Amino acid sequence: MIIALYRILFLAAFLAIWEVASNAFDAGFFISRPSLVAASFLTMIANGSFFYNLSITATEAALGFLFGAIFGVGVGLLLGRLKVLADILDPFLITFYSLPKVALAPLFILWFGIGIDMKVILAAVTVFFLVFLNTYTGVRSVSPEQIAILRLMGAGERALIAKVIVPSALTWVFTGLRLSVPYALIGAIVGEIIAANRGIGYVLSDAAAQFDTAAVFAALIGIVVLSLIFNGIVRFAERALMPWKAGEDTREISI
Amino acid sequence: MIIALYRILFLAAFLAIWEVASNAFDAGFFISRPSLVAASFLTMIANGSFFYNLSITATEAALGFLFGAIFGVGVGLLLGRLKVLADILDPFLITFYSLPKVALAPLFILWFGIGIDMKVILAAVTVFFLVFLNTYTGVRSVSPEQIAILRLMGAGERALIAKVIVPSALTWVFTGLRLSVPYALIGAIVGEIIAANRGIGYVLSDAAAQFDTAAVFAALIGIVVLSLIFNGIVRFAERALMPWKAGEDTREISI
Amino acid sequence: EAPARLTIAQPSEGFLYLPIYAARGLGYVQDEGLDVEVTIFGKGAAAALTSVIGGESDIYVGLPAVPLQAWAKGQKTQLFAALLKQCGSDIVLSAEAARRTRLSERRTPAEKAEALRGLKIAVAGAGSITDLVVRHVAIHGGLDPDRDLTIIPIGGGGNMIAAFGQGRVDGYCLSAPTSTIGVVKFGGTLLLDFAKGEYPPLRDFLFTALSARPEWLAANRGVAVRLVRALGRAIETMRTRPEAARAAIGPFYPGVEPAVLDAAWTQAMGSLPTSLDMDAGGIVKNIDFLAEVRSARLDVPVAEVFTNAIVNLAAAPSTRHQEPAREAGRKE
Amino acid sequence: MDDARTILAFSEVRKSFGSGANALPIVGGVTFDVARGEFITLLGPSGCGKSTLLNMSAGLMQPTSGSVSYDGAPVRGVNLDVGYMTQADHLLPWRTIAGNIAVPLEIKGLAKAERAVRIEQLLTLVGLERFGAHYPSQVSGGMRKRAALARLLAADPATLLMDEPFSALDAQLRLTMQGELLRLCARLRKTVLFVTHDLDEAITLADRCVVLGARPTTIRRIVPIDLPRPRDPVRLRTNPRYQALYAELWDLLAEPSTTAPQALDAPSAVRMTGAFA
Amino acid sequence: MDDARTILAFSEVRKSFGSGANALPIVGGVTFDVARGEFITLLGPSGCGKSTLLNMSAGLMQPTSGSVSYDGAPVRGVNLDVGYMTQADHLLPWRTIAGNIAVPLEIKGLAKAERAVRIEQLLTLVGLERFGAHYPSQVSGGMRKRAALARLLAADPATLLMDEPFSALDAQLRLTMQGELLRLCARLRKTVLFVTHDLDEAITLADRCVVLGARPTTIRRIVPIDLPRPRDPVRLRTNPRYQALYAELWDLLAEPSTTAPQALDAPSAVRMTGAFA
Ligand SMILES: Nc1ncnc2c1ncn2[C@@H]1O[C@H](COP(=O)(O)OP(=O)(O)OP(=O)(O)O)[C@@H](O)[C@H]1O
Ligand SMILES: Nc1ncnc2c1ncn2[C@@H]1O[C@H](COP(=O)(O)OP(=O)(O)OP(=O)(O)O)[C@@H](O)[C@H]1O
Ligand SMILES: [Mg+2]
Ligand SMILES: [Mg+2]
Repeated sequence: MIIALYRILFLAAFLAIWEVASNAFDAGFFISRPSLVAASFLTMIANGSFFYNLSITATEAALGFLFGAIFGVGVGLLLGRLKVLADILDPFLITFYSLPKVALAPLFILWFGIGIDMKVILAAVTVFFLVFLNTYTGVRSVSPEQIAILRLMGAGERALIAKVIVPSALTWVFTGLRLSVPYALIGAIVGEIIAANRGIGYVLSDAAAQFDTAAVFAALIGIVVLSLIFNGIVRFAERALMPWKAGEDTREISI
Repeated sequence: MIIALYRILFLAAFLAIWEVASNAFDAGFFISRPSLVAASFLTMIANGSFFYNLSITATEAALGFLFGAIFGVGVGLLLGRLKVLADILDPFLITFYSLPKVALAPLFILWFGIGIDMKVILAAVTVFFLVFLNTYTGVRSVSPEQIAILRLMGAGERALIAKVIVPSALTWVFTGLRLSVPYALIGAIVGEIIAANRGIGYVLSDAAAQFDTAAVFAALIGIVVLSLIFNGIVRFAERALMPWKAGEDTREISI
Repeated sequence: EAPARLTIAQPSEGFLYLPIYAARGLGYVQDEGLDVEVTIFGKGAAAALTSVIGGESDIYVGLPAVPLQAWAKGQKTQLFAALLKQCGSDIVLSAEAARRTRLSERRTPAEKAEALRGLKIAVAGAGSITDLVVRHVAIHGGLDPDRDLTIIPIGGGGNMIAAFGQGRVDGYCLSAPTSTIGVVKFGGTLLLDFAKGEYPPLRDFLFTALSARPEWLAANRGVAVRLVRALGRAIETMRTRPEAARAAIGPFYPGVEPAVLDAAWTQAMGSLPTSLDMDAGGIVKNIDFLAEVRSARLDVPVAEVFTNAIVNLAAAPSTRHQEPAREAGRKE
Repeated sequence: MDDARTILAFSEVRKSFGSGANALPIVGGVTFDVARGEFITLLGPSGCGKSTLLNMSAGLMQPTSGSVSYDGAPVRGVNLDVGYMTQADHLLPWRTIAGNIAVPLEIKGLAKAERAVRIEQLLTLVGLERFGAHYPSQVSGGMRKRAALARLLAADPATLLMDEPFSALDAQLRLTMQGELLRLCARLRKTVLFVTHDLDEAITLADRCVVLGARPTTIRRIVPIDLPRPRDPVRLRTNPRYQALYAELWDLLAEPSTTAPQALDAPSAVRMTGAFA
Repeated sequence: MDDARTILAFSEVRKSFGSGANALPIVGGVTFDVARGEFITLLGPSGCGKSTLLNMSAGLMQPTSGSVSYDGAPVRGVNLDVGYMTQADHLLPWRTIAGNIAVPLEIKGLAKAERAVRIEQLLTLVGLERFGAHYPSQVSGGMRKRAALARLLAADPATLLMDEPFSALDAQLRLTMQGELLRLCARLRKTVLFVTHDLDEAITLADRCVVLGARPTTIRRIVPIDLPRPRDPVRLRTNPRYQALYAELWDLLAEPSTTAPQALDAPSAVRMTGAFA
């Protein structure tokens, strides 16, 4: 409650400063102003273009997130368990991760076209590494004692993963997932900027090309809202999958 | 040893496949071929443009990484300790993080110009959140028992942070740092693509515009090498700051 | 009959693609039974052309120098219609820079070009059209583009205006309406008025053209012809009924003040092509242009890189759409 | 009760965990005072709330009702006058044994050289001279407990809360450590609240022994240990008064709970039948 | 030695930790055999290597020299025939107590309903009926140990390695649990290697008691416990043979190490002087 109140205060202050600054410095051309952004936003909603484009980007980002997350967790688990393989592949993964995707735009176009696949793959690639490295570190941080205990009970690799490694690395995995939510969106949007004729990234670059700053900010609102929604979903999943953390903040600790 | 051998084998296989595929599919225009890339690379080194541009990008990325890391760790510690503040700021941080920097390029130029500052800030902003969220999660994962124990010994907030929170969250912090090494570079390069007439990002987009694929890949090699060097530095720091993890992989566990 | 689908790869947005906007805005594309999808490639012409080479898009629209470079590297796409035969990227200098360089006192193109000395000029991207144009002008003025002035690739129009408005650059090079904004809103001056042919080396320069893979052209001749016919009709309307065409452009630029758009429009009217066909001269100028700014000459067979077959077919009388056919024919 | 000598006072302390219908009452009304310099041992069945009482004394938990006062004032927040050796050792895994012992010394602001001397003394005291440079994961369970003991003593608090500190030590070492502790308390007049499951230990060390019942826990009896000091742990065992006390405590603990028999932890023979199918 | 009845054989087992100049010899040559169905208790000073011997029997460590054989073959890798209740409880914090006990049952592939029944029995056996739904962080130290015991019994291994399993339990519960364990072993002929610091426990349970010396550890003596079974833990204490055994073990443990006096953990009176400055 009190938190929501502060948030609202914070938001209101931000908007007020924006509006005032925009007027004071006559910077409307560059930073627009909240009232204009709101108007532009409502127009976009009214003519349906907002939800149409947003849904496209949301689909791309969600698919990219899903694939990236699945591969990230999968490869993270695999390499976390096979340290030697991880050591061998390490420089190649860093290499792969370090390549600026923007610079590879022509290759992406060539291999994956300019349709939805390209954006999904771009988003997935971006998500992959964030999830992978966090999962990997999580798996490497699992207490070797707990693994030994389970081994002694006759646990095979599958039981180990299901009963110790995944639960123990879950905080790590979810941090990776939360880190990558915005990157899934950014990946999709970069894809749309590279080549698009629809999607919120297209709206964004189109508006920018026409110097329609209010529309740029309206599109940004869309992106942020998507991001917050995705984030909420990830948090929900996190809470559902880690019941033992429920109430941890309020629980009295005994030592 | 054996690992280095496998890495070399892996690299050799990759290069061989690249060379063969490039010939077989007559795809030199799109993917060039290792021999041409090497030639282009040597030319760049010979005429000095490689190291000149690389050093510019390296400086930008390093500064950006430094600032982003310092703020990321700082804010992560602060919010990790002040849960209420973190809850209030949470949606704003996500908002801030979710904004695609590419779309905000005009604002970046408006506020930070087109010099090195802009690239440093872009890199720092990208690094910040990755480091922040990992640090934050790390601080929140510190065992409350250990905090209570230290409290009972009369530890104030400073002693707590120095003796429990930082050492305990260090794995998290370093994962954040390793995650953000490539992003520091990518941030600097995106900055250079936005506005620059030097730096490896400039070399990259110039080469791409001329369909000089070999030069594009040569520039990418530079980026990757930088990334591997930065990564090595971070790993070194990680090992130096966590002596208790030394030999953990080879240590016999007693349970 | 379902409309034929057609995808166009367009590297950026601006008045150098004016006939495309007009043909879409006036509904001529639909009249020809085409369903055109325009994809904007925010990362430049190379990416746009790559999508055509890779078969993802059908037609590239933009500077012919880009497909020529690709041709020289073995990736053949053929130019088949001209949309702009003047340099469409303007160099805008700030009032302060114009004063400092005494631009108003300079007379010949070479003198004016020399005014770039010591200035910081923003261009779209490294190796982009605008980069090349500024380099070409600088060389014409006897300058070394890498030493005597600072050329900064800065991305799109928004970035340029932001940097220009803040005085972070002395000038920039881009097509209308970005160039017009600098003039109208920020008191800038055009270094050279390309539209009026003030710069001889780029007079009758093939600046915007359509290009596609020869196989695609062979297989989709009818579709290409219909597109060219719609574009010809649009150019005709722009010339004969400018206010109608102007009205059709408006919706593409909702964020630009009408006054600015009007000014841009007026300037653009001066550089409308009289016909969509090409000649070797326009191509050679592109090759010369590239040779001058990059110290290497493209090795391409000039006669093969373009074809007027489509334009000619579009000009021929046809049963459907009598009127556009007649108009195109008149241009012959 | 509000005697000037009283340092720690439990007054009608009740404690439940969980809330609403899930609330599980653990401590069901405990009242007793600890005098300054007194050595109290706490005995009681596993899970009856001994650690919980210590946690409340340290200010890590608040009682659900009633109050815990220290030095006249109710304990709110962390009680900085007490040192707490917890049931689990809670050593910091990123510090060596010596580094762990250094923590309270660093907090107190001792100079480096002084710290080194003190750490050396403490390591010797608990018999870990050769293991100062080992990490906690590299020493045995008993050694970890001794390191935690050394850390407690390094903090040098006025009141010691000790939760089964010697349970992981062998019999000989346990006696040595008991002797050390007794000497220390005698010299420095420390107040001690000491949880143990070992009756010998409970008698040897205590001025009074508090015997707790099963959940919801109340005090069964407070047994004053009227044996002369100084005491020799080994020789004491042949003392008839000692043996009588031992028997009394044993019976107290063995007596089935009168208040809530169903909450008794010890499984009855009936319930156990067939457990190993 | 290579008797068919031998299930676990230590032969000249030596173990050092660390390498090169830093190598610290812990176990200095231990040889003894455990017969199938035998109950062995291990006694020895803290840090002498008792847990290390269990770790080697479980295959979690390899001896530096010598060999540990199980059922005729040297132990390599994890020994799946043994169940190991470790000194620390190592419960999985993300599973409730019941969930923790379920782990070995899940691994064995028991159906859900069967599991529930078995878990219920085991919870009852260790007196945790009401705490199945609690997380390990919500129960007391002794209850955690009992949960670990229930988990060990759920796995139902042929050989049990138990490292101070009852040290955190109160005296009464300890006796109950000892009785349970004895009955279980008698019925199912389990082999047990049991580490304890409690001499009463060591005698009550064992067929033979292995007394270890200080580091580098060798066997001081293997004491056969020739008391008739079934044994009643409480009544046993008045048995004179029991008392003689107790005295023998006590003396064995108290006797100063002849091999390496400087490696003795117990602090000498001299060294301790002045530790509390
Ligand atoms: N944080 C908590 N949340 C819920 N219940 C708790 C919590 N801490 C302790 N309890 C419950 O309180 C009871 C007493 O716990 P406590 O640790 O005080 O027992 P104890 O007397 O120290 O037992 P032991 O001798 O086994 O250490 C237990 O039944 C336990 O389940
Ligand atoms: N992983 C390890 N690395 C280095 N030294 C170790 C390791 N594990 C055990 N040790 C050393 O081996 C010795 C014996 O340890 P162990 O845990 O076997 O003792 P223990 O007899 O079980 O003692 P306790 O009764 O205190 O549990 C200790 O001195 C310890 O320092
Ligand atoms: Mg306890
Ligand atoms: Mg041990």
